[in-house]
Amino acid sequence: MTPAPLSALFLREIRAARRIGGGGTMGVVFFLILVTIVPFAIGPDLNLLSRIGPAILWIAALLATLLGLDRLFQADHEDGSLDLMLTGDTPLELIVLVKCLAHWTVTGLPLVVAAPLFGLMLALEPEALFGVTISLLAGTPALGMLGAIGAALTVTLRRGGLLMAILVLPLAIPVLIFGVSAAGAANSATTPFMTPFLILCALSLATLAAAPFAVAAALRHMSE
Amino acid sequence: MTDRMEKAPFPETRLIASGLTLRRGDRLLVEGLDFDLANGQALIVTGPNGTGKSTLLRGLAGFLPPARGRVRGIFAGEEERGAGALAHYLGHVEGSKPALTARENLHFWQSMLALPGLGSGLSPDEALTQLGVPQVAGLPVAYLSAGQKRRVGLARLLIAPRPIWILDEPLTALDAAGQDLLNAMLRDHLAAGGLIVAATHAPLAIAARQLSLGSREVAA
Amino acid sequence: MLKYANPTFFLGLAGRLLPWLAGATALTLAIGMWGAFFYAPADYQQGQTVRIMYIHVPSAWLAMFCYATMAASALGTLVWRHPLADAAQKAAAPIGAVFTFVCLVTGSLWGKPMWGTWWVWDARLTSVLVLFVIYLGLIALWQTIEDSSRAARAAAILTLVGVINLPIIKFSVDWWNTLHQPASVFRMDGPTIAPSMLWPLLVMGIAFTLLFTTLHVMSTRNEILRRRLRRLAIQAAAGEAQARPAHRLSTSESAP
Amino acid sequence: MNVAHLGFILASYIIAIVAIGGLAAGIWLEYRRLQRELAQYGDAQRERDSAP
Repeated sequence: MTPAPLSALFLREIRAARRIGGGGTMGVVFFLILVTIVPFAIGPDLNLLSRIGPAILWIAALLATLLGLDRLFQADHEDGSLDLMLTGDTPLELIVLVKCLAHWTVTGLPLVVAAPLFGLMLALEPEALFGVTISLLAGTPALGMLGAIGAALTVTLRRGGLLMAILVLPLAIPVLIFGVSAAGAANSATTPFMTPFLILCALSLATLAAAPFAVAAALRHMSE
Repeated sequence: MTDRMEKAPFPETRLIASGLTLRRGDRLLVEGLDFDLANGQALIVTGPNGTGKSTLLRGLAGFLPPARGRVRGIFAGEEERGAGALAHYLGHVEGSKPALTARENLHFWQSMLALPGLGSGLSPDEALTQLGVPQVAGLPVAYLSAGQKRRVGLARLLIAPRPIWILDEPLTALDAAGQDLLNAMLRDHLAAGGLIVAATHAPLAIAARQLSLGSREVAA
Repeated sequence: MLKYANPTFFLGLAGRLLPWLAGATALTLAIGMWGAFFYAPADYQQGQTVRIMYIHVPSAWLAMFCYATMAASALGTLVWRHPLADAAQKAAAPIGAVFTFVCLVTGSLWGKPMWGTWWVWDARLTSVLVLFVIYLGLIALWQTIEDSSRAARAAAILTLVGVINLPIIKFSVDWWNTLHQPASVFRMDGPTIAPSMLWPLLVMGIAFTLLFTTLHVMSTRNEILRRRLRRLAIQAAAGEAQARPAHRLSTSESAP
Repeated sequence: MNVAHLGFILASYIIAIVAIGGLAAGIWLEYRRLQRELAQYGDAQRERDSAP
C-alpha cells in the first residue's frame, strides 16, 4: 500500500534535505555566526548584550530562516518535479503546506533548539532564554510561510534569493515586532509576556491558513 | 525481451482540443487547434525547433492556461477538471531528485500520481527491470548517465497507470536498446486503450496521426 | 602525509600503524590524566577548577594543530593534486570541529565559577569561536558540493585563505578586547605555571596530538574507502551485465 | 576532597569524553559499515588490508 501522497512528500523532502547540504545545520551555523558578530560590533559588555539579546536572536533567526528558503521550490522547478506535482491528484495548496512543514522541521526547528544555547553567549537570564525559545517556536512557522511566498514568486529567477529577502522582510515585520517583545518581556518590567505572545501565535496561525493559497497561485503563474 | 504483464484496459477516455490557442511570452505559437483523441490512438507532433511543440504539450498537460479555446479530458464519461490530471507528462527533465535513489524517486511518484480506480502499476523495481536498468534502483540519480536517467523517467509511466501519455521528445538520450523498449512500451499502452501525444523528431514505431506545427490541419 | 605513494599503499600502512598509534594514545592519556588529577597541586587562587585546564588547553592546541594539518593537505591538493591530500583534508575537518567544540565548552565551564556567566567574550575564547565557525563552514562546503574533487579544491582554497586570516582575526579580536576592556576579565592562564602543573599539561598535549593522529588516519581511511565504494557503485550502474543483483546502498552523499 | 566546583570539573571531562569518544566511535562504525558494503561488491582488487 503506497503511503498517502502527502506523507510520501514529507518523507521525500526530509530525506532530500538531509542528503545534500547537511539538512538544517547550515541554518544553525548561519544563526551562530550572526550571533557571534554582533558583540564584535557592539563590544563584549555583557549587560548591554543581555538587554538586546532577544532582538539579536530574533533578527538572526529571521535571516537564517530566509537563507534556506530560496531553494524551496527552485530545486523542484529545475528537476521537473514541480510540473509533475501539478498533474497529481492532491491540490497544490496542500503540497505547498507539506513542503513548508517539512522545511520548517529541517531548518526552523533546529534554530529554536539552538536559540537558548546562543542566548547563553549573550548572557541572557533563564527567563529570557525561555521567552526567546517559545516566541521563536511560535514565530518561525509564520516566517517560513511568508518566505515560501517569496520563494514561489522568485522560483524562475536565477538569483532569486536576494529579491526574495527584499519581498519577504516587510511582510515579516509584524512577526518580528511581537516576537521580540514577547521574547524580551522578561527583561523589561512593563510589557507582559502573554499579550504579544498570543498575537504572535495568531499571526502564525493566520499565515499558515492563508499563505498556501498565495504560494500555490504564484507557483501556477510562475511555472508557465 | 523481458515479459510484460498484461495490463487491464483503460476505461473510455478522450482528449479533446477545441480552438486551442497558446501563447508563449508574447508570441502566438499554437492557434485554433482542434483534435479529438480516443482510446488506442496516438498523435505525433512534428515540426522544426521553436514552432511550439513543447508549448503545445505543456498546454495539453495543463501547465499553460490556453489564451483561447479549451483542452478537455473525458474519463469514463465525466469530464476531469483538466487533461493533466489524467496524464503522465515526460518533459526534458525527468522529475527525479538527484540526491535520492531511483527507487525512492519512483516510490514517491507512485504514491503522488496514482489515480484512484485504476489499480496500482508495476513496483519501482519491476518498472526499472522492464526498462533494462534494474541495477540502478539503489543508486542516487546523480550517479546515473543521461540515458539511465531517461529510463528512470520512463519507469514513472509504468508505476502509476494513467490513460494519457504526453511525451516531449521521449527518444532523447536513449540508445538503440532503449528505443526498442520505448516503442514496445508505447505499443502496449495503445493496445491497453491508452492515448499518446508525443513531440518527436525521430520517428516512433507506432501507428499515429501526424500533426506538423506550421500547417494547422491534423492529418488523419 | 604526502609522501605515501597512492591510496592503496596508505590503506595497508594505516592498517599496520593504527594499533600502535591507538596503544600509544591510550598510554599517554593515562599518564596525563593521572598527572592532572593526582600529581598536580590545586591552584592557589582557583582551587580545583584549574584541572579543567588539562582538557581545555590541549584541545585548543589541537584545534590549531588540526587546522595546520588541513592547510598542509590543502597544499597537497592544490599544488601536487595528490588524491590522498583530498581525503586527509576532508577527514580532518570534523575532528578539528570536535576539538574546538570541546575547547569552547570546557572554557565556558571553567569560566562559570570565576565570572559567574557561562560565556565571556574573552579574546582567546572568541578567536576559538571564530575558528569553530570556520570549521563548520568547511564541513558545510563539503556537504554541499557533491563532486568530491571539485569540493576538495574549493575547500583547499578556503582553508589556505583561512590560514592567512587566522592571525589577523586573532590580532583584531585581541585589539577589540583591549578596546572594550571590561572591568573584571581574569587572565585565562594565570601567572607562570609551576613545573608540577606544567608536565601533566605537556603530557596531555602529546596524548591529544596522538589521539588526533589516530582519528585522522582512521578518518582518512574511511574517506578513501567511501570514494572507492562510490566508484564501484557507479561502475555497477554502468555495467548492465553485472550478475550481482542490485541491493540497497545506504550511502549518504558525503558524510563527514 | 571537598571541592567547591566538582560539578564543573566533572561536567567538562564528561563532555570532552562524550564528544571525542562519540567521534571516535562514529569513525569506527563508519569503517565497519564501509568494509561490509565493500565486501558486498566483492572488492576484486581488495588490497591486503590487515586492519584488525
